[in-house]
Amino acid sequence: MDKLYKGLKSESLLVPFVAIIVGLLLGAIIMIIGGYDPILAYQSLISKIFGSSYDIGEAIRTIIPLVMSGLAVGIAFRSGLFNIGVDGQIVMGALGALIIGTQLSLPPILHATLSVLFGALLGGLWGALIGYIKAKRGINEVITSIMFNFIALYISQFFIRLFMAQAGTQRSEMIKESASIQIGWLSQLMGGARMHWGFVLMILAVIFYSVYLNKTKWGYELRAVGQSQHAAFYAGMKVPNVVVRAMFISGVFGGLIGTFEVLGVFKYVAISSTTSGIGFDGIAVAILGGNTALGVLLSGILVGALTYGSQGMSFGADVPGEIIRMVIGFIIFFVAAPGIVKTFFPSVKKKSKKEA
Amino acid sequence: MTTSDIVLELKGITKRFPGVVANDSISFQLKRGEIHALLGENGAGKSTLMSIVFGLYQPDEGEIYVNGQPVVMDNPNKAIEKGIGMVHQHFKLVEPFTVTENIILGMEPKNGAKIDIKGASKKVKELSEKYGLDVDPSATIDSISVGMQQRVEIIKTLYRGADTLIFDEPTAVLTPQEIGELLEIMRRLVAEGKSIILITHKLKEIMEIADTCTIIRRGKVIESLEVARSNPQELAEKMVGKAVNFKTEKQKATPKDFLLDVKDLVVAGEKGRNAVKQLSFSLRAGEIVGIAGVDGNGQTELIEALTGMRPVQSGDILLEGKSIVNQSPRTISEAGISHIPEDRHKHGLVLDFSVSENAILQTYYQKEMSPNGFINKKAMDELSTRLVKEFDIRTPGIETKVRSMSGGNQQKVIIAREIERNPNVLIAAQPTRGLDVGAIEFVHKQLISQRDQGKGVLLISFELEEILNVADRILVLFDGEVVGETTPETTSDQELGLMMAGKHEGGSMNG
Amino acid sequence: GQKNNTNDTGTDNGNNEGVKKLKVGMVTDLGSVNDKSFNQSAWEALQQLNKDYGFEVKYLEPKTDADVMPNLLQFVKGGYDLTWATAFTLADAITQLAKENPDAKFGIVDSDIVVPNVAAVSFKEQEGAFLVGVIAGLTTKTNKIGFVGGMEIPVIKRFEAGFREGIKAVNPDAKLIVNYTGLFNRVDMGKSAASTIYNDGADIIFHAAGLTGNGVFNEAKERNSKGGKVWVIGVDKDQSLTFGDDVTLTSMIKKVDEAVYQVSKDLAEGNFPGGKVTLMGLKENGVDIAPTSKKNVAPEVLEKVEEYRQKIINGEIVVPEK
Amino acid sequence: MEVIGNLLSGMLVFSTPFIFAALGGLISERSGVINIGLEGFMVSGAFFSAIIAYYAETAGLGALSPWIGLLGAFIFTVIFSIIHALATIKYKANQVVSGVVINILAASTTFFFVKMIFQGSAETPMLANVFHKVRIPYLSDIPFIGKVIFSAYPTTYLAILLVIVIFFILFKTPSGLRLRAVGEHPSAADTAGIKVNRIRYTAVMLSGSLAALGGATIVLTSNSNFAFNTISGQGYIALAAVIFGKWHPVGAMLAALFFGLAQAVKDQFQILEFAAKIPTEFFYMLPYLLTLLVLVFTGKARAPKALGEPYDVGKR
Ligand SMILES: Nc1ncnc2c1ncn2[C@@H]1O[C@H](COP(=O)(O)OP(=O)(O)OP(=O)(O)O)[C@@H](O)[C@H]1O
Ligand SMILES: Nc1ncnc2c1ncn2[C@@H]1O[C@H](COP(=O)(O)OP(=O)(O)OP(=O)(O)O)[C@@H](O)[C@H]1O
Ligand SMILES: [Mg+2]
Ligand SMILES: [Mg+2]
Repeated sequence: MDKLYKGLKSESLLVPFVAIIVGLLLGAIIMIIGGYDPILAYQSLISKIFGSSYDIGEAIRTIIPLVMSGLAVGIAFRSGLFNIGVDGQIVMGALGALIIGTQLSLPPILHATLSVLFGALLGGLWGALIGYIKAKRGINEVITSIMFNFIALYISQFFIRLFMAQAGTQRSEMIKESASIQIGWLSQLMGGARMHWGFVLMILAVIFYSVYLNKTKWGYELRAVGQSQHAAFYAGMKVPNVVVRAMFISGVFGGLIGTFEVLGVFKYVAISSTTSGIGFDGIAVAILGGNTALGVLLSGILVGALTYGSQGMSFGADVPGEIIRMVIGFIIFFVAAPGIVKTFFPSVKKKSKKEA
Repeated sequence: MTTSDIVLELKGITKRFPGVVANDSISFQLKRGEIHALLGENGAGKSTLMSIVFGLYQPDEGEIYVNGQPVVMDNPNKAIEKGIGMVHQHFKLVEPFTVTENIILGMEPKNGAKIDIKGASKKVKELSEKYGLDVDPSATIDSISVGMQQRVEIIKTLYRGADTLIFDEPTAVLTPQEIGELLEIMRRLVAEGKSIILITHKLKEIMEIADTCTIIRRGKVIESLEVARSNPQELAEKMVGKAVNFKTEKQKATPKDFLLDVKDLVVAGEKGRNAVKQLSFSLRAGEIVGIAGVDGNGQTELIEALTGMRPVQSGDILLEGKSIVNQSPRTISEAGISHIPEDRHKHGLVLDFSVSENAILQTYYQKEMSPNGFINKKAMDELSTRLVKEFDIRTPGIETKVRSMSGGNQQKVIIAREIERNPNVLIAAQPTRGLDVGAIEFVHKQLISQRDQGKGVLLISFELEEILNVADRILVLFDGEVVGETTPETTSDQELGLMMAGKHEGGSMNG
Repeated sequence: GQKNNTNDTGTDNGNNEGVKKLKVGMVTDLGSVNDKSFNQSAWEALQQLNKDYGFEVKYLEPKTDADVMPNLLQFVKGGYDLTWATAFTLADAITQLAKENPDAKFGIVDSDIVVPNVAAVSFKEQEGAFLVGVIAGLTTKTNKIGFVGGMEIPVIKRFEAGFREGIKAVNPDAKLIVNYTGLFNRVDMGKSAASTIYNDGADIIFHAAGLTGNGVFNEAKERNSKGGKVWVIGVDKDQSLTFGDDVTLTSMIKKVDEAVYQVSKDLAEGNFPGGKVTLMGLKENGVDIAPTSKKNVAPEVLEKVEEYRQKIINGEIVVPEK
Repeated sequence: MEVIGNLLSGMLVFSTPFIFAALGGLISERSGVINIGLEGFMVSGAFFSAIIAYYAETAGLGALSPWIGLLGAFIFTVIFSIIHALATIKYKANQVVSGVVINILAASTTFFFVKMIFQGSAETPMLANVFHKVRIPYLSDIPFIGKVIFSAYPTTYLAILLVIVIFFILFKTPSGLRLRAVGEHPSAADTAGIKVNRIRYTAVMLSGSLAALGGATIVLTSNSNFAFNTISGQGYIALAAVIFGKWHPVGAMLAALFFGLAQAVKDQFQILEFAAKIPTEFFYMLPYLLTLLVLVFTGKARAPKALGEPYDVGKR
C-alpha cells in the first residue's frame, strides 16, 4: 500500500490515474442523465473484459492493433513528424499480406513469414513515400497522409476486386492456411478467441521501439531530427534520410497491423468503403502514452480493453457503446491537459507542485 | 532631489523561479534623463528584473513606483500606459510583417474599419526623422538587417509614447558601426528628456554612455555607482566578486604548416546572388586568424561552405592539401574541422537533449561511442562528466536539459564538445555573443590554448575588441571579399573600421 | 434511453399455440438497427415476434469488422435459441461459429452458405430489379434512365443487371446511365451523382446505394420543387413512405422481415430450415415492387409488370445476375 | 459546354462545406492553434443543424427553418470549440491531441444524443425544408456561366461572402493584424499590449463555428438529415485545403474548389462511354491523386510560425 502510494505520488502516474477515474465518473454521470444504470454498465464492462478466457483473448486481440498504431504514430512524433496516415499503411499492409497469402503456395511457416514481411514492407514503403515527399518537396506530411489514406483504400479495393475477389461476396478470397498466423492451440485454450502471433510481434515491437529510440545511434538520430532538424544537419546527419527512415518504421508498424488482421484475425480482406480508423485511435494512444514504449503499451491496453468491454455494456446494460468512446475522449483530454485535473483536485495540484 | 526626478523606482523586488531566486529584494532608482546601466554576470537576474518592470512577470515581493505613484504591473499594457518601453534582447518582431505593421501593432490608426496604413507610415516617418532612426516603413522585417530591426524596436516604443526605455543587451547583435549609431541615438533620446536603462556586458559601452551603473550579482544589488567616478576594472570586479583579467594573456604565435587553403571560393547567398566572391585565404597550424567584418558580408555563407552546410559554386577548399569542397558536414568534420556555430540555439545544440546527449552530438555514431550501433551510455556519461568538470560547465547534472541552462553555459557545452574532438582546425563563429566578461575570458583562453597546441583557429566575430585581443592575423571581409589583411599589432580600431566599411586603404591584398 | 431488447411477455392472443417462446438475437451489419433498410426490417420482424409470441429479442451493433465475432458469440453464450446476422458480410463469421458451436442455431440474410445449423436466406434481387426496370422503361419520357450503385460488388451488380434487362425487355432504345459512388454512406455523393445523371437527360433513377441513395431522392425533390419532373425508384423498403410519392415512382422491396419472421417461427415450431438456403425470388414472394406503386405507375404499365412477373415465376425468363 | 457546366455546379456543391471548414481551420491556425478537430466541429454543425432545423420545422417555421438550423449550428458548436480552446490555450494541452479528442467526443456525443432524442434511431428525421438553389436575378441569365455560378445554394453564396469578409478582416483591419501577429510571434504581440490568449480564444471558437457551418451545409443542402456517417473525412480534407491554400482565405477557397472539382469530375467521367473500361476505383482515387500531384508540383507553404505552441510568457 505504501509502495502504491509512493508510485502514485509521482505526477506521471498520478495524472493518468486521476484522468481515468474522472473519465469513468463523467461517463457514469452521462449514463444517469440518459437513464441508464452506470453500475450495471461498468459491471458488464468489466465482466466483458475478464468474463471468460474467450473475452480475455478477444480483448487482447483488440489491444494489439491499438498498441501497434500507437507505436507507429509515436515513432513519427518522436522524429518530429505527424503521421495521420497509419490507416493507409494498415490497408497497404493488409493488401501485401493478402497478395502473398492468396497467390503463393509455400510451406506453412515460410508462407506466413513471407506474408507478414511483404505486408510490413508495403506498409513501410507507403509510409516512407510520405516521408520522401516531405523530405524532398517539403510538403506537409499531414496532407499527404490524408490523401494517401484514401488512395491506399482504393488501390486495395482495385486489387481485391479484380484479382482476388471471392465470387459472390464483398471480400477477397481466403488466404491459404499455410499463411495463417493464428495460434490454434492458444485459441482453443482461450475458448476460441482469435489469438495470433501478432501478440508476440507486438511485444517485440514495443521492445524494439524502446531500444531503438533510446539506445541506438539510429534512434539518437531520429530524436535529434525530431527536436531540431537544424542541429541534426549541423551534426552531419542526413536529415531527409532520417525522415524517410522514421516514416518507414512507422509504416512498418502500421503495415504489421494490416498483416495481423488478415493473417491472424479475418483471413481475408473485406472491400470496405472506409479505412479502419485504428490509425486515428493510434494518435490518442501515442499521446496518452507520452510517446514512450511503455506508455504506449499501457495506454493501448487501456483503450483496447475499454473498447472491447463496451460491447458487453450494450449487451448487459443496454448502454450504447458511444459512451465508452466519450469516456476514452475524456481520459485523453485530462491526460493531455493535466491542468484541468489539477484545478478540480487541488490536492493533486499541491502534491505535484512539491514534486516539480 | 525631488521625487518627481525619479521616474522609476523599485523597492524590494523578489522573484523566485523553481530552484533559483532570480531577484532577491532588489531596490533601484531611475532618474529622469539619465542612462542607467545594469551590469551582472549571465544569469544574475537582469532580464528577469526588467521583465517585471515591463509587466511580463509578476514579482513575488516588492513594489514598483512610476513617477512616485505605486503601480501594479500586471501586463505589458500597463507598462506601456505608464510610458515604459522595452527593447528586448531577442527582438519581438513579426517577421513577415512590414516595419510599419510592427510598429503600430496593438495601437493601429484606423480609417473606418480598415487600418490607416498611409497615416501610420507617415507617423513612422516622422518619428524616425525626429530621432534619426532611418528605416524603410514598407520593408518586411525579414528583409532588413539586425541593426534596422533594432531601430524598429526603438520606434515601436516611441510610437507608444514611452518616456522610459529599457534596452536589454542591445549591442550584442550589432556591428561596431551600428553600436556607434545606437549610442548616438540613445544620447539623442536622453536629450529629448527620455530616461534609459541599459543592460550590457560591455564595460566600454557603460563607460562611454552611462551616467549610473547598478551592479547585480546572483540576484542581489551589490552597488549603484556613478560611472564617471569609476573604471572598468572596478565595475568588473564588483560584478564578478573577484579580480578579473581583461586583456587575455597570450604568447606570440608560431605558425607552422598550412592547414586550410581557400581558393577563389564562390558561394551563393539566400537571395540568389553570390554572398562570397572569389575569396581566398589560408590558415596555418598554430595561428588564430580573425575574420572581421560587418554582419551580412558573407561570414555566414563562408562558414557554412567551409563546414559543408552550404554548397559551393566554384573554387576550392583544401584541408591539409585534400579538397573538401562540397563534401558533407560529416565528412568534413571527420577530416578534422570542428565548428562552434554562430547560432547556438539553432545549430549548436539540441535544446531538449541533456548535457550528455549534446556532448556526443558530433561523435555519437563513432565506434567508441556506439559500438555495434548501440550507444555506450557509460562512455557518454563519462565524457560529459569530464567535460563538465574541465570546462567548468555550471549545470545541476549531466542529465539536465540544456534548454534550462544559461546562455554562457550552453556555449560552454558546445565549446567543450568541439574542442574535445581534437580537431586540426577550429572554426569559431561569434563564440562569445551574449556572454559575460568571465565567460568571455574563459572562451578566449580556450581558443588560445588550441592554438598553442598547434591547431589552426579561425575566429569570426563582429566584435573588434575580440578580434584584436585574440587573433594573430586579421582578415577583413567586405561584400564577400577579403579587402584587407593586417595584424593586431599593426592596426587600430579606426583602420579596421574603415576597411570593414569597404574602404580599401589597409593595403588591399587577396589571400 | 431506448432499450435494445424487448422481453416483456407478448400479448397472449391465441395464435401462439404450439409456438415455443424463444430467445432470438441479431447482429447487424456495420450500421445501425434503425437504418431504414434491412437491419431495420429484420429488427421489426423480431419485434413482431415478440408481440405475437412473446419471444425475447435483442440486437447488437458491431462497430468494426472485428466486433462481429464477439457479438455473435455473446448471443451463443447467452443461451439464445437463434442468432440472426443481417448481412452477407457476416457470412464468414457465421460459418465459423456454426461449426464451432454445432448446438447453436443461426440465421443469415443475403447469403447462400450451407451449414447444418444455419438457415440462410438469399434474395433474387435481379428479379425485383427486372420489374422496376420494366416500369422505368415504360415510364421514361426521355429514353434515358439512371442507376446509382453504392459499391461495385456482386449484390449491387445483381440489381444493375436485373434493372438493365427489365428496361431492355420493354424499351430497347432507352439508355442506361450507371454511376457507382463507391460508398454506401455519403448522401452528398448520391446527390451529386443523381444531379449529373439528371443533367444528362435521364428522368428516372433507380438506386441501390443505401444511405447514398437518400441523396438521389434529395436531388429529385429539389428538381421537382422547381417545376421539374423526375422520378426515383427506391430500394429494399417502400421508400415512398420516407421520401413521399411525389418523387418515388416505385420501390423494389426485399422482404427481409418476412424471411426473418418466417424462419424464426419455423424454429419455434420445430421446422428449422438449417443447412438450407431459402432463395427468395418473385416466386417465393421475397422480392417485389412496393404495394403503393399504383399511385404513380400507369395501370397499363402495371399490367406489363404482372405479365413479366408471371414469365419470371414460371421460368420463361431467367434474369441474369450480372 | 454542358459537361463543363455540370462540372462547375457539382464543384460548387461539393466545395461549399470545405470552404466553410477551411476558413474555420485557417482562422484558428492563423492564431497559432492547430485545428485537427475540424472534422469534429463539422459533425457538431451537422448534428445541431439537423435537430434545430427539425424542431423549427415542427414548430411550423417552414422555409425559415434551414436558416435557423444554420444559425443554431454556428452557435451551439461553441460547446465543442470551447473545449478545444480551454484545453489548448488555458491548459496548454498538445493541440493535435486536443483536436483528436474533439473528433472522438463530437462523434460519440452527437450519435448518443441522436439515439436518446429519437428513440434509438440512428439518424435524425428527414427535413422537409432544406435549402434550394437560388438564382440571382439578371446575373443568372448570363449564358452558360450564369446558370452555373449564379444559380447555387444560399450556403455557397454565404461561403464566398465569408471568404471575402475574412480576407478583409485578416489583412485590412487591426483585428486581423493582431490575429496574425499572435500566430506568428505571440510574445511580440504580448509585448505590444495585445491579449494573446483572448485573441486565440476568439479565433478557436469562431473556427469551430465556421467549420460547423460546413457540416450544416451538408445536412441542409444534400443530406436532409444527420446520421453518424454524415461527416466522414470531410474535415480532414478541409484541413488539407487550409495547408494547400497556404493559410490564406482565397487560397483555401481555391483549394476547396479544386477538391470539389475533382469530386465532380469523378461523377461526370463515369457517365461517359469510355469510362466503362476504366476501373471505378480510379475515379474514386482521382480527387486525392490530383490534390497530391498538384501539391507535389506547387511546393511547400510556410505555416504560421507559432503554430502548435501554447503561449507561455516564460518560455525562451
Ligand atoms: N522563466 C524562467 N523559469 C525559470 N527560471 C528562470 C526563468 N527566467 C529566468 N530564470 C532564472 O533566473 C535567473 C536570472 O535570469 P535572467 O534572465 O534574469 O539573467 P540575466 O541576468 O538576464 O542573464 P544574461 O546576462 O545571460 O542575460 C537565472 O538563474 C535563470 O535560470
Ligand atoms: N523557461 C526557462 N526555464 C529555465 N530557465 C530559463 C527559462 N527562461 C530563461 N531561463 C534562464 O534565463 C537566463 C537568461 O536568459 P536570457 O534570455 O537572458 O538568455 P541568455 O542566457 O542571455 O542567453 P542568450 O543571450 O544566448 O539568449 C538563463 O540563465 C536561462 O537559464
Ligand atoms: Mg538576460
Ligand atoms: Mg543574455
